[in-house]
Amino acid sequence: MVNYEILAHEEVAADAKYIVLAGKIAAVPGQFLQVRISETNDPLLRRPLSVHDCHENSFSLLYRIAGRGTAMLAQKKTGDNLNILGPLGKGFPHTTLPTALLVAGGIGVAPLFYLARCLAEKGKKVVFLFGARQAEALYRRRELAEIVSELHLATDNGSTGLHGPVTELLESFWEYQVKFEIYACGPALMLQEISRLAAGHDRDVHVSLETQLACGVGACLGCVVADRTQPGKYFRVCSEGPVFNSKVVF
Amino acid sequence: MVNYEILAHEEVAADAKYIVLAGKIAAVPGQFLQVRISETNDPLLRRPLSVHDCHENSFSLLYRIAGRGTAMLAQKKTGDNLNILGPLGKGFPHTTLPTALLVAGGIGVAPLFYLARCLAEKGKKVVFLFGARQAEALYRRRELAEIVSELHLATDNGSTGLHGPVTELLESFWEYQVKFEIYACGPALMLQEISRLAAGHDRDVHVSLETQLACGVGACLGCVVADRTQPGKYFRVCSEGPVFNSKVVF
Amino acid sequence: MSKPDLNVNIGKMKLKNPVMPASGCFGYGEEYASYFDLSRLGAIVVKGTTREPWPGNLPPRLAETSAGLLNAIGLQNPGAVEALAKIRTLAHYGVPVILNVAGHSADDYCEVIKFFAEEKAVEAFELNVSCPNLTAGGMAFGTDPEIVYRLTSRAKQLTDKTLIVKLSPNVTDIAAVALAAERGGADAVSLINTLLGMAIDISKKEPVLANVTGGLSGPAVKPVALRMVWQVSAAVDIPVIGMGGICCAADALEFILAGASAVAIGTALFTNPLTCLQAIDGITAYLEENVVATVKEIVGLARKNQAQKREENQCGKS
Amino acid sequence: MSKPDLNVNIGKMKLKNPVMPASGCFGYGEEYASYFDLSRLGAIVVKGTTREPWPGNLPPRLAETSAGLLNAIGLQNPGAVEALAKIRTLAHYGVPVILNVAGHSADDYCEVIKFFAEEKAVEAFELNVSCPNLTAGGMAFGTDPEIVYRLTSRAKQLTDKTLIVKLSPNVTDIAAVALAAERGGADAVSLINTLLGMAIDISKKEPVLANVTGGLSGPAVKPVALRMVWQVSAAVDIPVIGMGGICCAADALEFILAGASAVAIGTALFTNPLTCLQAIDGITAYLEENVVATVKEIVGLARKNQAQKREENQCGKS
Ligand SMILES: Cc1cc2nc3c(=O)[nH]c(=O)nc-3n(C[C@H](O)[C@H](O)[C@H](O)COP(=O)(O)OP(=O)(O)OC[C@H]3O[C@@H](n4cnc5c(N)ncnc54)[C@H](O)[C@@H]3O)c2cc1C
Ligand SMILES: Cc1cc2nc3c(=O)[nH]c(=O)nc-3n(C[C@H](O)[C@H](O)[C@H](O)COP(=O)(O)OP(=O)(O)OC[C@H]3O[C@@H](n4cnc5c(N)ncnc54)[C@H](O)[C@@H]3O)c2cc1C
Ligand SMILES: Cc1cc2nc3c(=O)[nH]c(=O)nc-3n(C[C@H](O)[C@H](O)[C@H](O)COP(=O)(O)O)c2cc1C
Ligand SMILES: Cc1cc2nc3c(=O)[nH]c(=O)nc-3n(C[C@H](O)[C@H](O)[C@H](O)COP(=O)(O)O)c2cc1C
Ligand code: FES
Ligand code: FES
Repeated sequence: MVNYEILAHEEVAADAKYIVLAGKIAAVPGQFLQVRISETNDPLLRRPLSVHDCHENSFSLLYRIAGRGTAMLAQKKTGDNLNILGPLGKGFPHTTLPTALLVAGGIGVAPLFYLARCLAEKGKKVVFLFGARQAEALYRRRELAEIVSELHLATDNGSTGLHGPVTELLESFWEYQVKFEIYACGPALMLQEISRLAAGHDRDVHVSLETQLACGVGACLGCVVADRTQPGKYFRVCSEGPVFNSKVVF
Repeated sequence: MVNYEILAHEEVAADAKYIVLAGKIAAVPGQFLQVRISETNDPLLRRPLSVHDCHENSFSLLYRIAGRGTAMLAQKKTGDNLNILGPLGKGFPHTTLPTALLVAGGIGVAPLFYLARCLAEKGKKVVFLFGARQAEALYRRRELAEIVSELHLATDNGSTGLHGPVTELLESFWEYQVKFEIYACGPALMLQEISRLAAGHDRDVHVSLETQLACGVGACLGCVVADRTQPGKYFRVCSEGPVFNSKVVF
Repeated sequence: MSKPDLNVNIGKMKLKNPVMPASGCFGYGEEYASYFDLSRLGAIVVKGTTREPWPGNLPPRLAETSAGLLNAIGLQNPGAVEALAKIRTLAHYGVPVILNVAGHSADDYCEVIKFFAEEKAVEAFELNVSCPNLTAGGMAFGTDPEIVYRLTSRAKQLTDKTLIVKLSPNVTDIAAVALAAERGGADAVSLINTLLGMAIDISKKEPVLANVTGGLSGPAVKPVALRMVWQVSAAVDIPVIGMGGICCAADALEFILAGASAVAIGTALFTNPLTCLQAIDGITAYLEENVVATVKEIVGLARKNQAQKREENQCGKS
Repeated sequence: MSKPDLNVNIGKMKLKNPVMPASGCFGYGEEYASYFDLSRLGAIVVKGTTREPWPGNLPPRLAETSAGLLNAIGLQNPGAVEALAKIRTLAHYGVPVILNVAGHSADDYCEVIKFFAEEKAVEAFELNVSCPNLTAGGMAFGTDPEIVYRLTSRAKQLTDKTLIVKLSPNVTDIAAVALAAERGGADAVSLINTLLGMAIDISKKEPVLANVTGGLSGPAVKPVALRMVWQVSAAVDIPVIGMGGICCAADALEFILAGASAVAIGTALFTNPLTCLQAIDGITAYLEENVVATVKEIVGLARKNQAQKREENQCGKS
């Protein structure tokens, strides 16, 4: 639980903001932070936000204004402090393969951005498939383009890139000659579809899930998803995830 | 229920702030405003603050940071809006006498400041007795000095003015030759003492009371004080007050 | 598409929309009349009224809590005669007036009903058998189904007007009390009244309220109120008026989807006197967005959806 | 002046201070061990534990409400064998461990107690007869004083360890249930467990929780919890462990002044894992400011002050 000063807080779209905080955190890609929104009891719970990027003396978050809590967060100003618990959870697993395919849907880009940077810095080839409803929701795609090897875009309304779901972009890659690791984050339905497609090609995907959290540290058992391999067993998204192998959760 | 923009928001002491709002309100001295502190449900209730002063296109509040709500209010910045219900309540009654004695204890100066200005503008002689724990809590006494005919100070620690309670300042005035009206606002014990002293000289005092409010408009019956003249009867501080004749409430 | 139909019926009352202020939070209407047009309300519920004037409890009567309010007003009211005068001035709004009836004993309640029985200005009685700031033999009146049954039957014999019984949430089994009211002849039940609570002043080292305990209302209690509306509307066949912590249209819709035919708004008025109007407008907008013609269609819809889902799951399992 | 004495006794347990985490909000301690030094706690209360592993309810299990949290975990736990292994790792903190015991039937509870009866790592049992997310014959276990009495007596015969009964707030008369527990041989009662509540998703038009209803906790429930601690501590002679919405030292002190000998903190940990420590420090500071030597002296002080005030008023009147 540490207070971090807000160095910058910018709109990246009408419904999303990017926030830079002063300080060092030891986070691996895929981990998240529990952000306190208010010092009062309403909203009561912290809000989980992924580590979006990390630098020497600062780190950043990217969030969509989804409801009351994030709307209140959007009001915070440069110089204000943000009380944060974390980094929490298990991040994306390492890969020994030279190529990684990252698939983001909308705000799902949040944790994948940091993953992309880390993989690129390790010399991996990063192919990034990024889909959203419309061009505006392809958050921070310009900054992303500078990091990744390939960036393929798709929008539901065709305003940018492929006119269709991001999963269509995937198709050509199944025939790819080289082996590659797949990481995905986005709406539950998108993750489910990717997992289904991947399973068809006997591949698994590292998916980052979102559920309602309370404690964020594994103590309350509130955030669970079913373990598909063991009936009656559950995983805690906050502490055993938020990243899971698609085969065990879908 | 109107939003007013904050034009200025200044510290007047370590524990008190002065806030100027843009807009016109039709308030008489002694009336108060129900100020919304938060858009969330915590704190739930509005906070009552007296009209401290009124100008052509602005008005002001003076408040002590007494707890959580006022502490949150103190965080608001110039340019922010304040949602306000009011003016509410009955103000100080008019006087036909040429002289008025105003007695304030600490933050009790809040409504009396505006009363002093209005009485002075009507050509009345305004004698102001102002007491507090220490000099710092004689809030806005310099601005007050410019309005009133006489300003007498008292502090519990002797740091300014008389070393003693403000009620001691009163003593010399009972022998005063001219008739005068008495208005008072401050801690309950101070008001009680003034009322007792005044009653001893067969005088009454217009006292402004504070109780915990909810609705602020007379609907909930939560804010009552006992009517000393009729057992089992109560006055609503918010709508039948906050100003009462000392004889009926003490 | 034409405007959605917000009409609901509660007993013999026809309300043009399902939103009303909650008793005790709206006096006899006069205080809020300058804030908005009362004729837009579905109904007006006035303060708990007794035959003779009641002084109420000693102050302090209020304490703010996290997202809640404790009150121990103790049913201060001017008595039936003065209440009637005030209620008559509401007639020109053309909105049904519901009289919240209070007393110490069954006889007390009956006296009030007799007094207003022939009075056109009052369309319905709401028997407040649940005020936590009063006790009858140690335990609040409305916690015993048998007593509620008997009081309701007696009241029913005294009047043809719509009879509503307001239930206490301070019970193990609220559905049992609701069923007792229904059996006694109630045309509707309303719930919840306040939850019994308290606060302590740690610097004075004594209870904040002179009455020691008070009734908790406001958003803090909404989850409990909603659960009780869900349970009661499953148990009874008469309409349910839901309340407890409603602050906006979304809250009101939760109650309606849970099974309430109408809703009442109390504590939220203190923060925002326009809450009732905003709830009416918000319900209208919701029906339009969801292409639903009448509010009646969504009463209890969450229960129906839930039952369907459960059935599907059961099928899947077997 | 020397440091105030924060010791309290609960049954055979000697706690060095009256603050502990609440069951189900602290797992088996392991998750919070990296956030603060667990040895500073008065006691550690672990998750509700059954003889065999329990899967718990389907998700979604959580819903946030105004100043509150709804949960329907459904007592997911790894069963007695794995729980024991986890509890043994807590031994080096030197803090008494209280095992929260759960089950579907009286036999279930007894199985758990037998399993741990000779186990040094556990100093006390807390019978959770009040989980709102489980039902026994339609109504939760802990709502019937007679059942609570019988279960407590049976448990008492199986163990010499301190026996605490955790009470449900979803009852008309919590003091009656507390008295039944006392009569059955409980060394202490703890309260409150969660209030039964629910939330509805108005866009999906169905309950938010898969279990439909859930237990409400957090600051929203504090006034109700405090009132119940007040009522129960007046009724029983055994110590009361108070909980429900405690977020800071001031909240904890309200419970102690109301009559709680110790307090537990649950939901607040999710926002601030250091709440227990801050409460301990704040209680110490309060005792110093008020020049009170031991925390025991202020247990129930608000009641004593209130009784005295009432007496004075009575004298004044007569
Ligand atoms: C591990 C993790 C990492 C996350 N990382 C990010 C991120 O980097 N950027 C980002 O924009 N969002 C992220 N989210 C989602 C984010 O936490 C929610 O959008 C946020 O909590 C909503 O809060 P609110 O008060 O604004 O909305 P609320 O008013 O609480 O809810 C608005 C809507 O969002 C839903 N919701 C609430 N909480 C969650 C949740 N935890 N997960 C999913 N839906 C929720 C509600 O059911 C409701 O439909 C992450 C979630 C998790 C679990
Ligand atoms: C008609 C009226 C006019 C007022 N005018 C002013 C003013 O001009 N300037 C000013 O500084 N204050 C004024 N007050 C008092 C002010 O409303 C309270 O100080 C404020 O509501 C405290 O809110 P809080 O959240 O900061 O404190 P809380 O945390 O709510 O409480 C802090 C302390 O103040 C007490 N308190 C809470 N509400 C009230 C209340 N309504 N009256 C008295 N004590 C209370 C609490 O019991 C507690 O001891 C006025 C009160 C009334 C009723
Ligand atoms: C100040 C106050 C006074 C109340 N007086 C009454 C009353 O006279 N009769 C009654 O039946 N309910 C009374 N209630 C209960 C409300 O009508 C309502 O049932 C309860 O407050 C829950 O709704 P809310 O959370 O919207 O306020 C009162 C509530 C408050 C806050
Ligand atoms: C997520 C969660 C899980 C809980 N699990 C248990 C449990 O296993 N056994 C139990 O007796 N109480 C359980 N409780 C109830 C708490 O121990 C406590 O009684 C209640 O939450 C009120 O305290 P609080 O407001 O401080 O959280 C649980 C509460 C929460 C929020
Ligand atoms: S949020 Fe508490 S266990 Fe995951
Ligand atoms: S605050 Fe409601 S009547 Fe005065």
